[in-house]
Order: sequence, then structure tokens, then C-alpha cells
Amino acid sequence: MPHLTRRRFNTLLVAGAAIAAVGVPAAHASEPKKIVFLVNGNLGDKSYFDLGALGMNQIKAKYGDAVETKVIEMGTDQTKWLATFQDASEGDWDVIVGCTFEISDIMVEIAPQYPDKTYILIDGVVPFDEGKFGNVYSVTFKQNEGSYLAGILAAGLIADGTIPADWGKSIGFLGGMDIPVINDFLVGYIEGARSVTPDIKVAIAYAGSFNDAAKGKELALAQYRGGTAIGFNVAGLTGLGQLAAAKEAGRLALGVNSDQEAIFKDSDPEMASKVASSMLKKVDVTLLRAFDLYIAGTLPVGQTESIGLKEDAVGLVETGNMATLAKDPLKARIAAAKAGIVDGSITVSSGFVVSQADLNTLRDSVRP
Amino acid sequence: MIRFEHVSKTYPNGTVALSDVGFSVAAGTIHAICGENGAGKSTLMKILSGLELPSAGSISINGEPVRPDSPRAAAALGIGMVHQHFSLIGSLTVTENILLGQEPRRGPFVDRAKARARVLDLAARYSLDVDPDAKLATLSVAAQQKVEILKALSRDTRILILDEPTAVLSPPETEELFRRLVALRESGLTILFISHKLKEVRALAQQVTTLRAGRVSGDAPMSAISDDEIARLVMGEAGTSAIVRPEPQSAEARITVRGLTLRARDANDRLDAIDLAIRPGEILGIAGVDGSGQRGLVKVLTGACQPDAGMIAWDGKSVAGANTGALRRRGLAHLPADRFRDGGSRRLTLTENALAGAHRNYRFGPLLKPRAMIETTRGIIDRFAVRCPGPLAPLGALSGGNAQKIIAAREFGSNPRFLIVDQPTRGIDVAAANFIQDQIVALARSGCAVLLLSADLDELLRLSTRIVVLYAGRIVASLPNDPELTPARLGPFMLGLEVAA
Amino acid sequence: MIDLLGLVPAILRVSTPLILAGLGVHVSSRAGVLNIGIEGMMLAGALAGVVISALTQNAWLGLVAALLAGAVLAALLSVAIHLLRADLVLSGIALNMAALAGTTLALFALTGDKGISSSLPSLTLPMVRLPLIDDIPILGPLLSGHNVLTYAGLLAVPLVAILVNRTPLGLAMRAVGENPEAAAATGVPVLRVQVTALLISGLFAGAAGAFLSMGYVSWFSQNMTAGRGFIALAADVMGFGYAWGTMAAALLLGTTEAITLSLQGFGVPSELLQAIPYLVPVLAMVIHARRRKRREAH
Amino acid sequence: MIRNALAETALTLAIVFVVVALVLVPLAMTQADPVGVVTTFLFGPFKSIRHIGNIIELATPSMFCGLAVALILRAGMFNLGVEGAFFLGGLGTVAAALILPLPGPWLAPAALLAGAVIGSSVCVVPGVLRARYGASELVSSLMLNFAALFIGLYVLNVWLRDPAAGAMVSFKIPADARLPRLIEGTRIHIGVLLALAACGLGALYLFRTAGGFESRIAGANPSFAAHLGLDVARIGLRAQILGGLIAAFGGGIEMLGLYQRFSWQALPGNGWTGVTVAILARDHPALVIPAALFLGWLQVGGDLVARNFDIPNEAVGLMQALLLVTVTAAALTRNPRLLRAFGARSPGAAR
Repeated sequence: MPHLTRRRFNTLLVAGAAIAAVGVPAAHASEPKKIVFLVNGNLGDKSYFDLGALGMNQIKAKYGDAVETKVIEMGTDQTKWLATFQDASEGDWDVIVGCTFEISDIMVEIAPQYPDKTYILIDGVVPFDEGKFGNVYSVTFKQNEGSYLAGILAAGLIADGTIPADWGKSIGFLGGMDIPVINDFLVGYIEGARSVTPDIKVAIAYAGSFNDAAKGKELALAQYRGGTAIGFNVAGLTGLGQLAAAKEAGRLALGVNSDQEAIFKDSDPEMASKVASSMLKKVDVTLLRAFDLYIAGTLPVGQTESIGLKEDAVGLVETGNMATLAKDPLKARIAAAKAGIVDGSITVSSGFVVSQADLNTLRDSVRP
Repeated sequence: MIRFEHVSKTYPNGTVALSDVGFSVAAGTIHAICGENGAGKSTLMKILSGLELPSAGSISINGEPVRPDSPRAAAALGIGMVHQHFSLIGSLTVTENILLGQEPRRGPFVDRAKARARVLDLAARYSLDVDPDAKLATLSVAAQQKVEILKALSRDTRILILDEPTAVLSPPETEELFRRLVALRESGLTILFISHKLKEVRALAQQVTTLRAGRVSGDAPMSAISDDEIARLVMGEAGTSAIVRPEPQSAEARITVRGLTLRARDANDRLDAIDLAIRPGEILGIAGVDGSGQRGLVKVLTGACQPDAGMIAWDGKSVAGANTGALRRRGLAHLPADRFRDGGSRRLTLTENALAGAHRNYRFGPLLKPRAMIETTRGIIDRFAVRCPGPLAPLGALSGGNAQKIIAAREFGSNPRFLIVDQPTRGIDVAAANFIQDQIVALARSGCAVLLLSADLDELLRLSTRIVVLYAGRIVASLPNDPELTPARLGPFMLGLEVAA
Repeated sequence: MIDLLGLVPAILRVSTPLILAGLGVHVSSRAGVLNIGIEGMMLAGALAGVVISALTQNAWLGLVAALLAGAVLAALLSVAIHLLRADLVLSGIALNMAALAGTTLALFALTGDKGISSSLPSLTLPMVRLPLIDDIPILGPLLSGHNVLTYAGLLAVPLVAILVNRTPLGLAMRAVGENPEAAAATGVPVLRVQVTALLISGLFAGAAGAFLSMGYVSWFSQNMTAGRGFIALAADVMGFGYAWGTMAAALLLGTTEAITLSLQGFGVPSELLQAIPYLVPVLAMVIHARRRKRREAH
Repeated sequence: MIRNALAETALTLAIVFVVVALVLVPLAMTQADPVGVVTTFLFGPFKSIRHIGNIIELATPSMFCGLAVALILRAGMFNLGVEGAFFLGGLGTVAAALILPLPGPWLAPAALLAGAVIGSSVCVVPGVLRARYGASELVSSLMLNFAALFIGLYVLNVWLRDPAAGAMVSFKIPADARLPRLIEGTRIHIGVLLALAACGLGALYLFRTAGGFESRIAGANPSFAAHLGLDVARIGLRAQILGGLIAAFGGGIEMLGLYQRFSWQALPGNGWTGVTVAILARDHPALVIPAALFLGWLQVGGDLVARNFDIPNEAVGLMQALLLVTVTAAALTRNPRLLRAFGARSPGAAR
């Protein structure tokens, strides 16, 4: 598969450049450090499980024989997760990585039992104030900040006339499920869009599934039919259906987590051309960074880091279609918003803390 | 023409069905094969018709050794079989059933017009009239049998096997069938005829072969053998029981039926203003060609469905709206016509089949008492002389006659006040049939009211106190069973040619 | 609110895989084999279509491969139930497990990715513009311009009805499905009829899968059938043994789904909307069963 | 009889070994330690108390669901609602544990009872529709599973969701309501004893009580049951209610035994496993226990191989599917010649 090989090769090149820039840490110890990533699901989600695995590859690429890496898929049966964490903790792994909120409770149970292990928890937290979790490093993403930029882009493309008026005036949001982490994207997205057009309308749909691309396409088509000019998908493999819908309806889409334009650039250039941009959630970068800190002995264990635009952990793809599609004033506006968020002059609400009632009010207020 | 030589059949589970069977069948004759249930008749015919392969031995036709390994191969040899349990498909039409697997085609499709014409042609050739477009499930049993015979004849058949063909027929239908068979023989067909009924064998066959426990026990031209000899060869020693007509023990009817009407979807089940009275100690016989309303009558009397009009009373009190459970609690017992469909379950054990319904009498607290249940069943097995591996064997392991005994034991053992027996001895051997008939009479003598439905007129005439003839859902005759009453007297009523007041 | 002009194509799109798979279930059911493995067969078809169309750069070869993949899995099911005489339901469940694992493995082996085939330049099956009809206002856009498999699915309904009712094979299938012992005694080759029906079922499943990966979207993704095979099983049961009934049931299911999808964003909680497509068929069945019961009572 | 049963078991085990040899060995040859792969799969699950514990944890819900399916199938019904009942039972139990103001020792039993009643509705509704209108319970239960899922998620989202948690999960289950653990170093909880007891009682019910007997009559031959005057519709409904209660109870046990919060976002799949278990057990409640343990072993062994070697868990999944087919393959397990080779007397002799 020539396309893929090329892409992977590029990834390797990037990783290689990173190594050259940072410099391989001097032969650290004779024993390789062992890191394992326990996936509470299956790979192939094109979202942070895959990005996490990519991060593991980058770690391997960077440290070579100085590390031993492994990715274990635990599947979707939740009762097996704790057992797997326990197994890994009993083994000779030095660093154990888990992600999503669901793993938090498991970390709570496991980490205190194995104080000599280091745990990295992505997108979840443990109650550090209890003082039992000196070996856990937790990191959460401010995806609302990245989504804020996505909202500006979507609303901006309509407002400045880049998008023809006859496409419609509303923007779309396609979520996998009506759950907090998805709504964190939604809240930031709406706020960003409102900062451009205060009375912007947002068509919101939840698919109830993360692997049903056909359903995702159908939902997106319904939105496009209803006058949505550009939609934002946060629904894993279901969400990719939105890209197919954008191609069919001749509208625009926004990707999530990874660069969705790049996913289809080789296999379906026409569809890729409909991806205005993607909001990135750089799990790979974060994981690599955490491991760097771990090797350097400066990983801030025992606390939560919440990282966002400031740490470059989330962001918007600004190359590709975005570079040509967005006009300069819009780009400037996005850059300004980014700066504002980084310096704290703009704060974006979080979907984690809003109550269901407030969320409903918010959703009702933007309904087309 | 057909020669069986040293044919044996042992099933994988070790059961020996046939051993060293050898005899010949002459071309152009009707050859009867007699034997008790489980004697091996059906297995032998299954081997001939390609449904099973022999374990040893050989068959030759016209001197050519043959070994049909499928019904198709048998058909190619000119062998057709009419099964006792028809191999017909209810939702297909008569034409589709007859020509299944050998349909005339037009391109990729069935040529319906040609198929229909072929069936009509076939029917005309053998004088067996059928409606080619009727859906099979809507036909009476006799009509279905015609279809089954036509199907067997449809493939250039030279050898026709009939397995108990008269079990489901009324006397006029039987007579008609016999006329057809004789005509078929005259047209050159060889017919193998399996039957329990000596009278029929006598009337039809030129040669008889008797089987006993998987072996040939006799083989003789009909002219050279007496009925008694055949009976002895078939079952060792057993005579036919004498005529019994139990007397009613009270003038008061136990069961009264007035103006009973049922408008069922199936025309064969419909009832039209039926009046009946059955007294304690009396056996009321119901005669009629199949599909004259017998099934509907049984359904209504057993509470399986409610009548559209009319009333049923027990001891003078109406039981309107009572379902089967309620009637059974009042003392209803019912030996159904289809022993495996309604009478029991092949998968359950003999004990479970024998005590189902009465099982609540074997309780200790919330639990059943399995040991007591098994003991009771052992008693039944002994008393009814049931041949079986043991009380925990599944009912499906038993031959038809033995299974019928278990089911009869259950129904008769409930000390019933009203007993409905529907074809109690159909398809079972003479010894078992006599035993069951004796039990029915004994129950009547003990004061039970009995309703007997049977296609076997001999049985009706031997057991019944009175006989009621049904035709098209109506009572056309109600006759005391005196010596003048004969099948010939009943025939016209059954065919609806005559109506008595 | 809901524009009907947009809804009709949506209904057809949502219903197409259900009609195709439903017909597949229908054919095998008529021959007495409940094809629980339809979901797995669809998945295999979806993957095979993508892979072969990418390799050959010919969408039609991809479709053929999808049909064959469905049939190959059907053959495997037949080996399990006929040759090994394993339990029918369990074999179906096992086939679905195996297909999910197998397609993921195959995808990984081919692309290095477990989730999606986006690195394969696979093709899609064409939309068909019906000449003449296309030019009619309103009706044109409704009836014309659908995926070739949508038309194939609709066209297959009478063909299947004819197959089942008018051909020797169909007659044999019905006989075997209703009473295998009687059919065998008549000389109908029961095994061959069931295997043939199952293979046809597999072909339909493969087509349904191909519609998902080469019609709906242009890629294969893990477990992309998302339970449509089970819905197709339901459609067949709701069709009461008729090809037309199966189609009607599939359209009912598809219509409910399409309408609830369009209703999203009107303030009804999404979970409740998602429940509706599963409640409507139950309701429809109850109404039908009640009417039938009442009719039979008379 | 016992001799034949032993031969059957031995033959089944032999089939398992042969399939493992045929599939796993070639896979293992790609690894540095092929012997390790095979022994890990076969014996790894028994090497530590924790992994034995894992088998039992997995088998516990399978026993409840398998028992529920077995009781329903025995009554001649085909209800797939066990999956939804298990899900809703778990949700209902958690909801009750969160809402009921009961003192410690009463909380778990009360919550389980409430969960069982709520969850059983997924089986009961199709049962009622079947009994009253003759609507196919296969289809309605299949559909209602998904309806129950989404309605359950709605309830979770609106009433039970912990806003402090960053995902759609319920509030934490009160410590009082959680089931006590039995063996140190494992998560085996009291639920397994309840599951074993339920299977035992299920066998007792089916084979030693009047109700169970009537249920088997109706399942074996409905016309026969009608002939006896039994109310087939009511018997079927009774089985659906019983099966629904057991499955939903199992869902509650699973929640209170292994989870801290309700966090299922999709149907957990235990009901489907229950169908598999029931078929493996030939619908016999007592055999549900070994069948569930067998599946648990298959899972844990497969997980261990996937985790410790470079073999994708999908490959293991393929082998598990093959095992499921072959251990129910009558052509193998009922083959008289093979059975005799494993010491069975000819079945004919048993007569």
C-alpha cells in the first residue's frame, strides 16, 4: 500500500527530526525502560487510542533500544480492564499508561497498590488530595479551547462570505453520544462561533454510536439539508460519515482529534477537499512529552495538568485546505483568539461542569 | 420380479430392525406384507424406497441387483412410495406437491400450465380426481392420500408401495381405494401393500409375507393360507375379542349437547346444530368420513375452542366457557387422534408422559417425588405390557403401539367421568389394539361416559352402545348398535346419501 | 421542519442495506436456515469490496468480490451446520465474532490500520440517473439518482419473489423449509437446497455490505455494519415469509430511522429519539398481530 | 450413563486441544517462544489465583444470563431480551442503591430486587406481547434491547449522572451496597455464590417442581400441553418473567460486585454470551455452570496470549469462534465411533 507507507515514512521523518533536535538522551541506564499503553477499547478509532499508539511509536522511535514499548487492547468489556491493569502492574513495566475518564476509578484502585510503578492517566483524574497517588500523573485536555477556534472558523467562513450564502447560515455539530467529553467540544464550539456571529444557529445531533459511518453520514446529510453550511464531527468512525456527506452535499466539514484531511488525502482527494480544517487533540505529543519528562525525572506525578492551547496540546490544523480557504482577516481573528486564550484574556466554558439543564438551555438557544 | 436376499438392517445405536430377510414379489401382483408394529415392515420398505441403506444383503429387480441410495434413485428404478405419514407440504398446491422435484420448466421457471395439465392427465389416467390448484392443507385426509398416491405414480412408477393406506379412510373411501388399486394392478403395476387388517389383505392381495421381530415368519399365496394362520404368523397367539356393547347405567345423561354450532375457518371442522346425549356406562360411537366435523366436535368438547352457538352440559349443568383445564378438573379424559402431536412428547421420558397432568399428585412440599413417579410408571409398564427400555427412556424410543399404551394409561388412569377416545387403535398392532379396546370397555363398565370416534367401522360396531353418523357437520343418523347394524347399513349415511330422522 | 424532498432519498439510503440483507435472510429462512451470521457476511462483503476495488481500480470487480466474500462466509456457515452439524444459532454467533475479528485482522495486515481503510484508494458504486424520469420535476429527484445497489435491492424483491414462488429451486426451498423430512422422502436434495439458499443469502449479505462501504461511504471501517444484520433478521420475521413483506418491513424500519435522524436537533433528547426506531417496529408488529388474531377469530 | 457422560466430556476436551493445536500452534510458531504461547493459553488462566479469579468473575454474569436463556428456551420461547434485561437490571440496581434511603445491610438486597423487577421488563414485555397478541418475541425482544439501552442512557444522563465526573457515569455506588469480596487477591464476590445457587435452584425448579415440569411440557410440545389443559401462553410468560428477573438480577450483581459506578454506554454483551452458554449447556441449568466457566477460561486464556505475546487479540478471537462451533458440532461430539474411542458404551446398550 504505497500511500500508507509514504505517510508512515513521513511520520518517521518527523520523529527523526524531533530526535535530532532534542538529541537522544545519553545512554540512560543499562536496562531499557518499559512502558505499556492499555487501551480500554480497540485501536482503529482514528482518535486518541490511535494517537496514543502513535505516541508510543514516537517514543520507540526516539529512544530506540533504551525503551521497550507495548500497546495492549483490552476490548470493550469493562470488567476486564481492572484485571488487565493489575496484570500489567504485577509485570515488570515501569510506566503504565491509560486514558479516558473510565480508567480513573481503576487507577484509584490500582496505583496505591504498586507505589514503585508510574502511571500516566490521560483524560482522567484521581483524587490527588487524598495523598495516595504520588505515582500518578494525570493530564486532561482543554478540547473546549481547540473547539472554540473551530467555532470561529466555521462561523467566520459563513460571516465573511467564503461560504456561498445559498448553502445556509447555520453550522453543525455531530457528536458520538450526549456525554460530557463530547459536550466539552460542543460548548467551546458554540462559544467560538458566537464570538463571530452572536445569533449563530447550530444544528446538533448525536449518533449514539462511534462506529456507524453510514449513520453519521445520514445525520450530517439531514443537517446539510436543513441549511447547515459547515459541520463539526466529534464521533470517531461515525463522524467520518460526515465527510462523505459533505462530499455528496457539496458542503464543508471540520474534523476532530487527528487531521482528517490527511486521512483521505490520497484515497479520496475530493472528499479531503471538503475538510476545512481539523481540531487537533495531540495525545501523541502529550504522551511523548510525558515520557520525556519521566526519563528526565521531572514528570509532575501526584498532580493533574490541564493542557490546552497554551501547551499546544490542542489546536487547529492550519495547513492544507485551511491555508487556502480561510481569508486573512479570519486567520488573524483565529490567531487573536488563540493568543487571548493563551494569555487568559479569553476563557472558554467547559462542557464538563455545565449542568444538564444549562446545557439544554444552551442547545435550545442555538437551535436553527 | 423384486427379490430380497439376506437383507439385514442394524442401526448405529445397535437396534436390529431386520435380519436375513428374503422373499420375492411377482410382477403385476398385489403383495401384502403383514406384521406387528416394530416387526420391520416399514424399515424394509424404506430400504426399497431409498430412504435407508441395508446393512447387509441385496435387492434385485428383474434379476438386476439394485441399491437405491435416495428416493430419487428409487424413483429412477420405478419405485414409488405412499407413506403412512404423508410426505406432503401443507402450504404448496396439489400440483406443486405432486411434481415437486420434477417440475416441467420453461426457461428457469416452473411451467405452471404444463404442470397443471400433467397433473390433470395423471389424475385422469388413474381415475383419481383432485383439484390441482387447491392448497394441500385445505384438503381432507382422503384427498391428501390421493395426492400422495398420484405423487408416487408420477414418475413412471412400476412398483408402488403403500404403507397402511386405509388407516385414515372411511369404509367407502377404502372401497374406492381398493378399486383403484385393483385397476392399477391390472394396468401392470406391482403393488406392495402393508396392512394390519386381515380383511383388507384378503380382499386385495395375491401373496402375503409376514414379518415377526425383523424376520420373515411366513410367505404364501393368499389362496393357500387362512386368516387364522396369518394372524398366528404375525403375532403368535391372540384372538380377536368378542363383540361388547356396554349398557348405559343410568337414564340421566352425563353429557348433554344441544344445538352445538361451530363456524370454523376449516370447513372440515364445522358443526351445525349438533345434539348428543351420553349416559354413564355408555359408549357412543361417532361414524363419518374423515372431515365430517369430528375434529371440531372433539375441539369443542375438550374445551380447545368455544362453540359459536349451542350448549354443553355436564350432569345437566352448563359448562359454557370452560377451557380444557377446567373440564379436565371435572373429569374429562381424552385420547387424541394424533398421539405424537397432541398426546405426548417424544423428547420427554415415559414417566413424564405417563404422569403429565397428574404430576401435581406427586408433590412433597414444593417438590415432585421422582421416585414415586417412576414407581407408578413401572406399574403402568407392567400392567399395560409396554415394551420399552425403562421408565426413563424417551417416548420417541417406543413404537407407535407401545407409545399409545403409555398415553392411554395416562388418560384412562385419571379415573375419568367422561372419556373421549379418537382413533384409539389407528396404526397399531392387533394385540395392542385389543388391549386398549378392553380398557375402554372396562372404563365404561365402571360408569364412565365414553365418546368413541373411529374410522375403523369394525371397532365402532364392536364397542359402541349407539352409533351417531356425522356428515358435513350434521348428525344424519343416530342408531342403536344392534346386530342389524352393519358397515353396509352405515355407508350411505356416511356418504350423505341418506338421512335418518 | 422536515423537508420531504430530502427525506425520500434518505429513506431509500437507510433502507437499502436492510432490504438487501433482509432478502438474504428471507431466502435462507424459506429453506429453513435462520441466518444469524448475516451480520458477519455483510462485514466481510464490505471489506472485500473496498480491498478489491482498490487493488483493481474497478468498482464492479469490487462488488463481485463483496458478493463472493458473503458467499464464502455462507459456505463456512454451511460447513459448520451441515458438515459438522453444529448448533445453528451458535454457529451464526461464532461466524459474526469471527468476521469481526477477521476483517479487522485483514485490514490491519493490508493497511497497518485496524480502524479504517482510508489509505486504500477504493472506489464507490455509481449513482444511477434514470433517463426520462430524471427530467420530471419533483418526482425526478426523488426517484432518480440513487446508488445502483438501491435500485438493485428494489429490483431484487420481485426477482426473489419469483425465485421462491415460480422456480423449481424455490419450490424445493419452500418444501425443505416447511417439512424437511417430507421433502427428503420426495427426493428433494435437502442438503443441496439449503446450501444453495445459504449461498444466495451470502450474496445478498455481500451486496448489503458493499452498499455500506462502496455506496454510503467510500471506505471500510471496523464493525461498520453496526447491527444492521440483526435489524434485517427482524425485517424478515416482520415480512411474514414474503419477499414483498420483507421489503415493506425494511422500508418501515428505514423510514422510522430516517425520520428520527431528521428530527435530531429539535430539542427532543437524542437518546429517546434513538430508541424510537426500535419501538415503532414492535408497535407495528403488535398492531398486525392483533388484527390477524381478530381476523382469525371470525 | 456416567461412563458415557465422562466419554463425552473427554471427547469435548480432546476437540478443544485439537483446535488449539491446529490454530494456535501455527500462530505460536511466529513467536520466539511457541511453547509459551500454547501453555499460556491452555494453562495460564490457572497459574495464579488472580487469573482463576478472573475466570470466575467472567463466568458469574454468564451463569445468570445462561440460566435465564436456558429457562426461557426450555419453555419453548425464544427471547433475546436477556441482553437488555441484564443492562437495565444493572442500571435499575444502581439507581435504587443511589435513591433508596435504607440502612446498610438492607440496601444491596433491596436495590437488587428493584433492579431485577425493572430490568425484567425487557423480557416481560415481549412475553406479554407474545401471550396476548401472538407477536414474535424474537423480534420484539431484539428490538426492545436497543430501546432499553437508549432509554436507560436517557435515565442515566438526566437523573443519575454524576456532574463531577468527566463522563456519563452515575454517582458512585454507596459502599454499603457493594457486595463483599470472598477471596483476598481476587475480585470474586458473593455474587458467584448466588449464581451457583441460582443455577442449582434453576435445575431443581425445572426438573423437580410441578411448575418446571409444566414448563418443559410446553417447551417440548405445546399441543401436548394444550391437550393436558395447561395454559401454554401463561407458562411461556412465566418463563419470560423468571428469565428476565434472573438476567436483570445478574446485571445488578455485576454492578454491585465489580463496578463503582454505572458506566455502560452500550449493551454489555452478557446476554449474547448467555445464549452461547445456554446452547453449550444444552439448556440444562446445572450444565450452565461448566459452560460459563469454559467460556471464562477461553476469554482469560485468549487475553493472556494477546497481552503477553505479539499475537493480535483478533487472532485469538478467531480461534475462540472456531472452538464454539466445534464443541457443539454434533458430527464430532455425537459421533458414536469417536465416543467409543473415548470409552463410551454403545448407546444401544443403555436401552
